[in-house]
Amino acid sequence: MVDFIVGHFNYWVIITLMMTGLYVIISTGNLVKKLVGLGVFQTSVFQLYITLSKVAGGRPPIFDKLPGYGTETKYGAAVDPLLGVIYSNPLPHVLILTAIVVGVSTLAVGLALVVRIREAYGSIEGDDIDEAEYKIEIASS
Amino acid sequence: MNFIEMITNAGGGHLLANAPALVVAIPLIAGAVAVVLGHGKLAWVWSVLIALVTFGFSLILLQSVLGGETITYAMGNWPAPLGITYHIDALNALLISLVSAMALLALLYGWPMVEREIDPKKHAMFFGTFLLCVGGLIGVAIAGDAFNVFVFLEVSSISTYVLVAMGAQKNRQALTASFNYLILGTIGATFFVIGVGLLYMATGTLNMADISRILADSEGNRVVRAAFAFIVIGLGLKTAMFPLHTWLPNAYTFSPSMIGVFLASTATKVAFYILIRFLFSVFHAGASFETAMFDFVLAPMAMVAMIVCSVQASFQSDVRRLLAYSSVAQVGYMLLGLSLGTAAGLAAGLLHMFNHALMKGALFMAVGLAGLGLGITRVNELRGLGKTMPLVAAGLTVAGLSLIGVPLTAGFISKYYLVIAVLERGWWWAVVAIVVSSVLAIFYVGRMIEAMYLQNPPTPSAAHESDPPIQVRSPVLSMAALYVLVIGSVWFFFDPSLPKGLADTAAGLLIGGGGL
Amino acid sequence: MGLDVSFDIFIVIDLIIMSMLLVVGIALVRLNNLFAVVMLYGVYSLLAAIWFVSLDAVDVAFTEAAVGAGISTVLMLGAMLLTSREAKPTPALRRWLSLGVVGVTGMALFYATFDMPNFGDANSPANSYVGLQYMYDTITEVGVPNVVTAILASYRAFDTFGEVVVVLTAGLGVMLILGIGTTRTRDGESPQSGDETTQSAPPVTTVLATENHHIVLQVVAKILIPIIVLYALYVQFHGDYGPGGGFQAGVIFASAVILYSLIFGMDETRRAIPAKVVQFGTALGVLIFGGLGLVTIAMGGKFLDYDVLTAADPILGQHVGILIIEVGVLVTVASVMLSIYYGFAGRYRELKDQDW
Amino acid sequence: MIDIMPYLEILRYVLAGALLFGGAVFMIIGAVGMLRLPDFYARIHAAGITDTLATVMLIAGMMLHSGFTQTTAKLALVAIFLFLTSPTATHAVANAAHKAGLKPRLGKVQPPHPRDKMKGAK
Repeated sequence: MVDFIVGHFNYWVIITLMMTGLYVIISTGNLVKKLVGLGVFQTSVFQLYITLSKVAGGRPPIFDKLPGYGTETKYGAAVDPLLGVIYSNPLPHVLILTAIVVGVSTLAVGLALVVRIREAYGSIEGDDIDEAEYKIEIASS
Repeated sequence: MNFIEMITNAGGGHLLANAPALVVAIPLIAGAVAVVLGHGKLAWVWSVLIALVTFGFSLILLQSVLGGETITYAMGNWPAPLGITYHIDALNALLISLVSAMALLALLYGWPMVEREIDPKKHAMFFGTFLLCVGGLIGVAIAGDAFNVFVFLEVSSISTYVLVAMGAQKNRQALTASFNYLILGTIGATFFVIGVGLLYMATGTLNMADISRILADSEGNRVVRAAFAFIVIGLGLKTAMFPLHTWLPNAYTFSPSMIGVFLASTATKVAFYILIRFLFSVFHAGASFETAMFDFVLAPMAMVAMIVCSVQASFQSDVRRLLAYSSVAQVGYMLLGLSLGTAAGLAAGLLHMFNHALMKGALFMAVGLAGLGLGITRVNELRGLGKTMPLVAAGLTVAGLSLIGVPLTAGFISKYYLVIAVLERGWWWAVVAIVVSSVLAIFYVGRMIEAMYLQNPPTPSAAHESDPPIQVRSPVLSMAALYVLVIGSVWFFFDPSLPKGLADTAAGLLIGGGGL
Repeated sequence: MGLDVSFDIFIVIDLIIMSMLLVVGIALVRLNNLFAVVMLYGVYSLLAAIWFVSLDAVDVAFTEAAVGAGISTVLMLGAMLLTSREAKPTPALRRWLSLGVVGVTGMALFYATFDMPNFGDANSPANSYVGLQYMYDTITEVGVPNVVTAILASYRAFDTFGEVVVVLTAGLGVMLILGIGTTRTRDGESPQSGDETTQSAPPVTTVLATENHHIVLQVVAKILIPIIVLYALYVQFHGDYGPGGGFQAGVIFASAVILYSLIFGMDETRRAIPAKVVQFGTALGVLIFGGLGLVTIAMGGKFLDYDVLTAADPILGQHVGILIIEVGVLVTVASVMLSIYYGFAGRYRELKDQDW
Repeated sequence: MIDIMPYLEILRYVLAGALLFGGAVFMIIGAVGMLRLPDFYARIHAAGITDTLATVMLIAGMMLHSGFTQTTAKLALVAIFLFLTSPTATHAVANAAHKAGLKPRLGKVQPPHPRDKMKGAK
């Protein structure tokens, strides 16, 4: 039981964090805060991947010394042949590196849009913007 | 290696063998080149050229999978689970050709619109972004690796947000439309990433074929089910599945005309394709959990979309928004086909996807041309278009009839097959939904046709004296692009063998054994 | 499977950081002052980065610190300065609706956790299949000690290509939406004080630079900026052997230029690195990366198959290939970060004291 | 002759521990100061402790702990970098506050904050 709780605690916290981010995105009408929520949401997803990649007693997946290549030997578990060390799983790290970059790209475009929206409407509150558009719609028809 | 050898290598079958990589890489690299070019018209010519080359490569791919073969291409020559692979079969070869053909047509169509709607200083970057979007969409359609799908989904999505926002010069609402699209699209993409992460957690691999193989061996557990739900919702957002479609109407309405054409005929289709790929190839449609999801979630939602969004379309005053709501309704038809879970249903859904791309592309083109010539944005402003712009009005009418599903148009064929597939499953109530939705389509398309042919053109008022109201310029290339699609919408009624054959082959592959 | 002692201590650290993340996350929901929200986002990212280090994901931590706590926070602050300071509180109805949506989503994930592997499990499918295979194969096939770099730049290089294209798209997007290299004041904004200054207000950075208050900053910056650039190059070329690579180096390089611009003014910066060069750079990186792919095809391999680059020694080919694409990543990332900065900075009106 | 090396080694670890502990204590003092001190300019002093003294002690402790390795060299570089940047950052913050017209709290009676005043008016 304790093993189960300790082994799954991270997931529960990460899920809570994800939902915090999602809640901010959905609930707030402020466009900048929405983007902050998006950032938190995405960062928590990154955490889900990274927590997955951890191996107990592991080290970062970087070899200290590069053994001579070209040998045919295959090693047992993920152990450095020279040092006998366990390494964590590198694949999720790579995926998340990519995802972080994608996240910041989205954020940059989103913020640029926010700046333009503020220039066009004088507000960054979703409700105010909807109201302004609604007034125009009523006036034109 | 000497130079001559390189040329011969590059010129021969080697180039064709690398077509899967090139069909994605060429638009992406060319997008960067377009930015460097700087000059607007030059960038346009370059983009047309690239779209042509891309279309050529996609035809090569289509040619080689016509018989039901599949091609697997290993990026960087790394074998499957380690490296990223591309996977091409009848299903996505059709889609790749569709995207590249629509890119070409949209570009041919779009120059006069872009010239008018976009700041000349931004033309080069605009076309660059457009090419990146094309590359991203093809990249999604061709990928055989779950995470690679995400990366290219984001390439296409981010460029789409930007392209939609470029409509701001016309109407500031493009900005909010783009922002809402960005928020919902990113939530969708993030849900998809969560799903992929859960799949990776359960299987330890990202290669779609490999995931499929491992899932087939093991009993699905709770992680896999959650992954399924997240992927369906994430891709549902991108496909504009019914309650998740709220970003679509504004994004289509306020984007620049050329972008509206391209998005309406490709973006949701690619998302729909990848949804099918995940539902049928990666997960296995036979599992009881999935069947329940199909019967009790997807099918009802599809029918609600078909009816509710058709009603909404009927009440729109803006032509493009009307078409956008109709698009959500049409996505409902495709999802209905998918949710049947049978080969016939899937084939009908795919066929409808193809036909809908043709007719919706044509409709948006016609509306864009009317907007260019006469500044039309509303349905009641269409009055008398049959006299002022007869060719555009004719194109609009034919495509509109195809949207209703009138015989002699391609829209009839796909609806016919859909009804047959639905009856095979015994879902008579779904037939009712199809009929109701089609009647509603008669209503909203009828409004446009009635305005165009039965009402008189507005007499030029004093305010518009300076504009030439009758002798509107209709750019030749744009008209040609429109008529390619219009003729296509009729042609595929008489000879639906190409899309029908591919859809059948694809459906057979998917239902048969995963198809990866 | 028993856990060893070091892992127990590690779990304690993990619990502490996780609780801190939770506190920050909840504070984010409750606050409506945007300045506080943005700063807390920076804190959140930094905490996440620390947590990533404790989970052996050093490359990810590096990037998260540079991007999440660095660039993202700066961009948000910039956007906030151009917009407003306070968010409206959420109406109750929307709060409950959102809570419902979030609750359902959370339950779906929570339900899935019962079949998830234990934290740190070496035998979970994720850690024992493909991920493990990379650890075996990297030595003989790529020959780069940093396995993350090997996967990023060789095994999954096409993902990285897509990533660079995403960055380019973002750069193009900001340039298209905000423009680049133009300084303009906000129109339609009622100037509350000093009507004469708003007409031709120089960017805020110029205003700062002309004040002699900044002599300390200028002296220190002159010492630091070369060091920062040097460090960027170290991160770039040491990426094979330790955490780092083109992306992190690009961000660091861009931050050096941004620091320069903050202290010496936007005009000086534009003179040093003109907007045209930045725009060209955004495309150049993708051209280098994609060009290498086309070259490998021309040399008879597949797209981004570095083995063919040098006929005799595939490992050498891998090294050359990784080196070249990392340069491509560096160029595009640095240029795009700068173009985004130029785009935002070009929009600044003069900052008044009451704005702070 | 007594072999002094083992004792030096022990001393090294003891010193390192002491430095690390001292650094941690100063960190906490700084943090408490940030929370408890009355106004901005006073708080900067507390922040200054965490920025300079505490950090330098921590780094020195870590340098001693890691011995004569590459890590020590890197830590030394970090220390130099912090030595330059921390005071500058504090200076910049104080300068910005000064320029923004923030007045230090001098007497016992604090004038109401403009924001609170507005709240009272409503």
